[in-house]
Amino acid sequence: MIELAPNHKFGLPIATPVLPAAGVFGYGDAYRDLVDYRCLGALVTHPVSLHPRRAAYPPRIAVRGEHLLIHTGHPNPGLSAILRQYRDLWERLGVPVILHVLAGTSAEMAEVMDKLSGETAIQGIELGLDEHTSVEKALALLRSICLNSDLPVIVRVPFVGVSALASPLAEAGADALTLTSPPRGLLPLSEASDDEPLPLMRGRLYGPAVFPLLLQQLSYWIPRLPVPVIACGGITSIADARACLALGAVAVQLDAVVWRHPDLLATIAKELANDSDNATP
Amino acid sequence: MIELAPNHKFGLPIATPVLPAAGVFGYGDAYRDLVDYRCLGALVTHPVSLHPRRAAYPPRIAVRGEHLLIHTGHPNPGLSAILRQYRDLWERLGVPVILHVLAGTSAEMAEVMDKLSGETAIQGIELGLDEHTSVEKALALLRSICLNSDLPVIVRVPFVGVSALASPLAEAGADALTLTSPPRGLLPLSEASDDEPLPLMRGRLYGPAVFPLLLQQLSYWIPRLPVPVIACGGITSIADARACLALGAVAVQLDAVVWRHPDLLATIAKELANDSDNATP
Amino acid sequence: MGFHCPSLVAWNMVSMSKHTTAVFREAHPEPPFWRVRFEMVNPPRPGCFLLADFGAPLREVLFPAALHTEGFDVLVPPGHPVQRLLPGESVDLLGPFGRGFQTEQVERLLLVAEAQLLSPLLPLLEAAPMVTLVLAAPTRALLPPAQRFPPSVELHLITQDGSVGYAGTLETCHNADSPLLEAIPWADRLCASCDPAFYPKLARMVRQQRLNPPPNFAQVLIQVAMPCGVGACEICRVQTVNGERRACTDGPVFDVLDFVF
Amino acid sequence: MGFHCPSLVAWNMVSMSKHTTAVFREAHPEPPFWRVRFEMVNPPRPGCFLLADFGAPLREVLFPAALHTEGFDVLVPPGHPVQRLLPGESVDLLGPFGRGFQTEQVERLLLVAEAQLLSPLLPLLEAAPMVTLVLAAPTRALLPPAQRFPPSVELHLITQDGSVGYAGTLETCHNADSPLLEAIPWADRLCASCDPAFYPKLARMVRQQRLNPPPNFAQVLIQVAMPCGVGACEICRVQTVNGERRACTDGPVFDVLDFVF
Ligand SMILES: Cc1cc2nc3c(=O)[nH]c(=O)nc-3n(C[C@H](O)[C@H](O)[C@H](O)COP(=O)(O)OP(=O)(O)OC[C@H]3O[C@@H](n4cnc5c(N)ncnc54)[C@H](O)[C@@H]3O)c2cc1C
Ligand SMILES: Cc1cc2nc3c(=O)[nH]c(=O)nc-3n(C[C@H](O)[C@H](O)[C@H](O)COP(=O)(O)OP(=O)(O)OC[C@H]3O[C@@H](n4cnc5c(N)ncnc54)[C@H](O)[C@@H]3O)c2cc1C
Ligand SMILES: Cc1cc2nc3c(=O)[nH]c(=O)nc-3n(C[C@H](O)[C@H](O)[C@H](O)COP(=O)(O)O)c2cc1C
Ligand SMILES: Cc1cc2nc3c(=O)[nH]c(=O)nc-3n(C[C@H](O)[C@H](O)[C@H](O)COP(=O)(O)O)c2cc1C
Ligand code: FES
Ligand code: FES
Repeated sequence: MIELAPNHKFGLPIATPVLPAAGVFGYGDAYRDLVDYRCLGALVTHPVSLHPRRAAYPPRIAVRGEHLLIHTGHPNPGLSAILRQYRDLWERLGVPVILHVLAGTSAEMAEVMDKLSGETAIQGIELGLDEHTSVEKALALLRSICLNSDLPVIVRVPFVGVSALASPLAEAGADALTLTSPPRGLLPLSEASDDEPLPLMRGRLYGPAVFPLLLQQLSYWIPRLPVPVIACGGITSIADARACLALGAVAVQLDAVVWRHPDLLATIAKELANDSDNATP
Repeated sequence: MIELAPNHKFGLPIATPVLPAAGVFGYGDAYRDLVDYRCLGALVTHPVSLHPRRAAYPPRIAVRGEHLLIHTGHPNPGLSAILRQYRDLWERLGVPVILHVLAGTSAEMAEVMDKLSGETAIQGIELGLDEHTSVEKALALLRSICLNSDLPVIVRVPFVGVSALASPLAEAGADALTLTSPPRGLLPLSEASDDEPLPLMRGRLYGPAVFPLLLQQLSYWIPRLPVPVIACGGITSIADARACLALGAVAVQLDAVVWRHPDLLATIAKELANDSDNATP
Repeated sequence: MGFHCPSLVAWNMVSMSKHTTAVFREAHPEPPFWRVRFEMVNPPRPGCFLLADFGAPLREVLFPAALHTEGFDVLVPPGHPVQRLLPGESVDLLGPFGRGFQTEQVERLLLVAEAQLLSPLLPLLEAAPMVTLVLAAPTRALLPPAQRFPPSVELHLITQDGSVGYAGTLETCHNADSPLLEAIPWADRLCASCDPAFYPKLARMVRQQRLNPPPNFAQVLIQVAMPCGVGACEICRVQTVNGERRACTDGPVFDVLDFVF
Repeated sequence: MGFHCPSLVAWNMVSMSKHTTAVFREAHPEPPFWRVRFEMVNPPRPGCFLLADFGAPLREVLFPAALHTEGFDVLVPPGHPVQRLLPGESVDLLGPFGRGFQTEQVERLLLVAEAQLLSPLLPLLEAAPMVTLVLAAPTRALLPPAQRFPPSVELHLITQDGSVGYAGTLETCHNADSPLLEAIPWADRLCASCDPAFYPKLARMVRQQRLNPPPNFAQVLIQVAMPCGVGACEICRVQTVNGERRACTDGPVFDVLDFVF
């Protein structure tokens, strides 16, 4: 087993170091006919907020070469509806469930944790942060979780915020960090003309070019952080996953590539299990 | 004409808004059989340092899909040798010459400016900064140029440093900013194995996926900066160039795409000239 | 940090039933498209879809344009990546996905389409004893030739410039003499493939002509980006009277009354 | 912010003489490679190169493996993107670039190559009245069949496992009976295509056998990444006794004495 939360009183052990990234895999039933969930170290859910959130206005996706710009607004029916709908499934799933939580304020976060108290279907929290979240706000959200819940907490750190946030969050009690959320990008939706303002789409950037940016961050930050790091961003092959683990990441999250190759989750999990079997004497 | 340095006493007018990025185009003779230099707004030279610099140890380039990771060490024979070899060419070139300068300290920078005094072949300086340059160091380098030279100064801002550096540099007297230097990435050179440490290559990331990251920065920063912004990063088509100008950039720099399509410099310059002719009454 | 996976062997035993392949057979021009034939064991029903991996970062949504016992056809634009396939080569597919058209026990089937979105309705051309197709395009040249359709289909054309058929658009088919308005009372099922912006208007026309249309009387296909196909990405959400729904799992065929706002 | 470009019309009039095209003719297997024929007006001389755009982010370096009056051949590995070209299709090229092999007025030409780097030397097989080729590979199966070479060429094989010819590597060819050491005194020109790490050693062998070899007696080709081909990117720099040089403009063929450190 791999321990995602070695400093936590209960811990968060996972059987394989391969997870889906929040937002690409739904809540646990979407891929039932395509992925054997037993290959997953854990289910990381779609982002969930206290209150329902509606989808962003379209377009929500643009393609640039090998890359995607995505902007959903993180729609979800709100925590209560999600728990009602998925609690039973999660109990039966056979892998730990990590709830990815969005919240604008620490009061909101406290309410979220309140609703989760006594909930046995969830084994961990992944906190999502906005791109330019300040250190103060990030710490306040983390504190609100820790005060109001016993669950281990992973924080997913925004791409541009690693320098500012990673160390303070680790020192303030985050059990693990996911590096990183996708970088934010902007693309024109059609050609520029002199008459009208250029229609633009803002979104998160996904694709293989994110991977070298991720590795750069991992190589600098893993040796400097006292907590486990989960790697996320542009991982599209077993070689990519191996490189992350070689740099010291405890696990990897696959993002948009899952939509194209759902079987990659199991393929990578199997290969890494083989590596690990060969390595242990 | 487009004015790159509207607040400078002499200015730095350019005839077309298309430039090569520092490091992709040599010093002014490399592309003589492939590019009509009159299509360029200016020549931006390969990075030049006071003392000679040697090439980085190979490998210096890696390909990941549509993207390149490059790491040259910015080799160059040093400022005096460059001036000796290219001064006459630059005088005859017919377009302004912007010298891209690297310097580790402000004393070194002062020596560079000293050697440039009275030099009529150069119309502007572009200051290169390292990825994690502090605000203090960046301002010291800029001040060293301004104190020791009359030339207009463009600062090329590192990808991760825009938030910290752009405003202070503009307020401290930079005549224009180039946004941005390429982001730094890291790639494994072969597959990870348990026995040896993973061989890695660190370098600058080039390719079309950098463009949405650039546009995001341009859209946020151009309205907030009191100086002209030159766009650089992953621009690979006329549509990309138009989008940068539509967001308010005064000019674009093309980077590694020039090696594949040197004719793109002229193609984009012509199309933008047509746009501009159609727009002016 | 070693780990063992107790269920390693068992993983392969679960049926991963939605990952499949089709064999490319042949392609021939059918202007302005190419008709491409694939062999496949369980091709999607009309209005359902497959996600095909043609090498792009997103899989491509394929709606069958014709169904055969041994496979299906799709229509693709010229220059499409299928042109690089060799006959006999297989294509990696996910699916079939989605809720398709229901046309069982229908006698009088009314099909409504904009020409460039027609292809998912083509498998329905002989799905009922009587079929009427109302087909709209900006101009005659953008309509497929009439002889492409089975002679049993009653064809009503609408062109914006009046170059053939009724002069106007689907949106302006309010007049009593418009082919769409005339056909709605006749039909016992309507299946449409149009710009979704038209569906609220279509819902009003249906309400106006049928007073209390039964559920699913008018079934409308929504073509949007569907990256995952299984309800995981939330990119395909569409607004309905019952709140947001996913095109991939709740659709892509919806009851038009879902769009009466 | 309008601007006018006074010289707009004039731009097209400058001769952009290094941007060119070649027409793909045909390809056939020549294990372990494919031989690909292009038509082109001024093909590169031996040791010079072209940069071909096959759709990747970097152009590919092409060294001619054979020269014809109307074009040239290259050897590429199986699965190379040229397999997607149709005969008659043209390929976008930059070049020819670089300083090639000089073999004018040579009587006794010695060619030295590792098998997988041989192809740029192939145009020299009949460049002199007497040609000797010393060819090294780890094992016999990695050598091209002897009958591929013109009968006039004297062939000396070296295999690491001794499966054919001299047992050893180019690096271990010190013994007086080694085919390489024997041939150096005989030759009046040596052209090599090997791993650059071998060249300092080769330089010592040449010095040892020839005492004062004339400049350019031994010419060695360096194959490194060359993104721009024109001296603009500084990625192709190699260390020589005279300081750093660019493979693309100062080479890719160098005097082996440049590597006596
Ligand atoms: C201090 C600061 C510095 C900045 N510097 C730069 C810069 O250097 N370059 C640049 O390009 N832009 C910069 N920005 C702008 C920033 O990146 C956004 O573009 C800007 O905040 C507007 O974003 P948006 O409207 O697209 O909203 P979004 O960023 O899309 O977010 C909208 C809303 O969603 C919330 N949200 C999003 N994700 C989460 C989550 N996981 N959990 C909880 N809430 C979430 C946000 O709080 C916000 O209320 C800066 C912004 C700030 C505040
Ligand atoms: C305050 C700080 C915060 C950091 N935060 C992070 C982080 O969040 N994530 C991360 O991945 N890494 C971070 N780093 C590490 C940083 O990005 C580099 O990886 C680190 O500096 C080592 O780089 P390098 O040895 O590859 O040398 P390079 O970065 O390759 O540079 C080597 C030398 O070249 C000089 N140089 C380079 N370019 C220029 C130029 N244009 N002009 C003048 N000199 C130049 C440098 O000064 C230096 O002496 C941080 C470093 C510092 C100092
Ligand atoms: C969690 C979250 C994620 C979002 N993701 C994107 C995105 O990827 N791209 C984008 O342009 N807007 C994004 N938005 C912005 C929303 O579409 C919408 O503009 C914003 O939510 C309105 O502000 P509010 O909901 O915080 O009040 C996001 C918003 C939130 C809260
Ligand atoms: C301007 C400059 C650019 C460099 N670019 C890269 C690079 O892209 N990738 C990299 O791994 N190292 C890069 N290096 C690091 C050098 O290869 C070498 O490691 C470094 O120069 C040694 O330190 P020093 O020369 O500053 O003393 C660069 C160095 C400098 C100074
Ligand atoms: S396509 Fe992903 S949720 Fe519908
Ligand atoms: S290939 Fe660019 S300098 Fe030689």
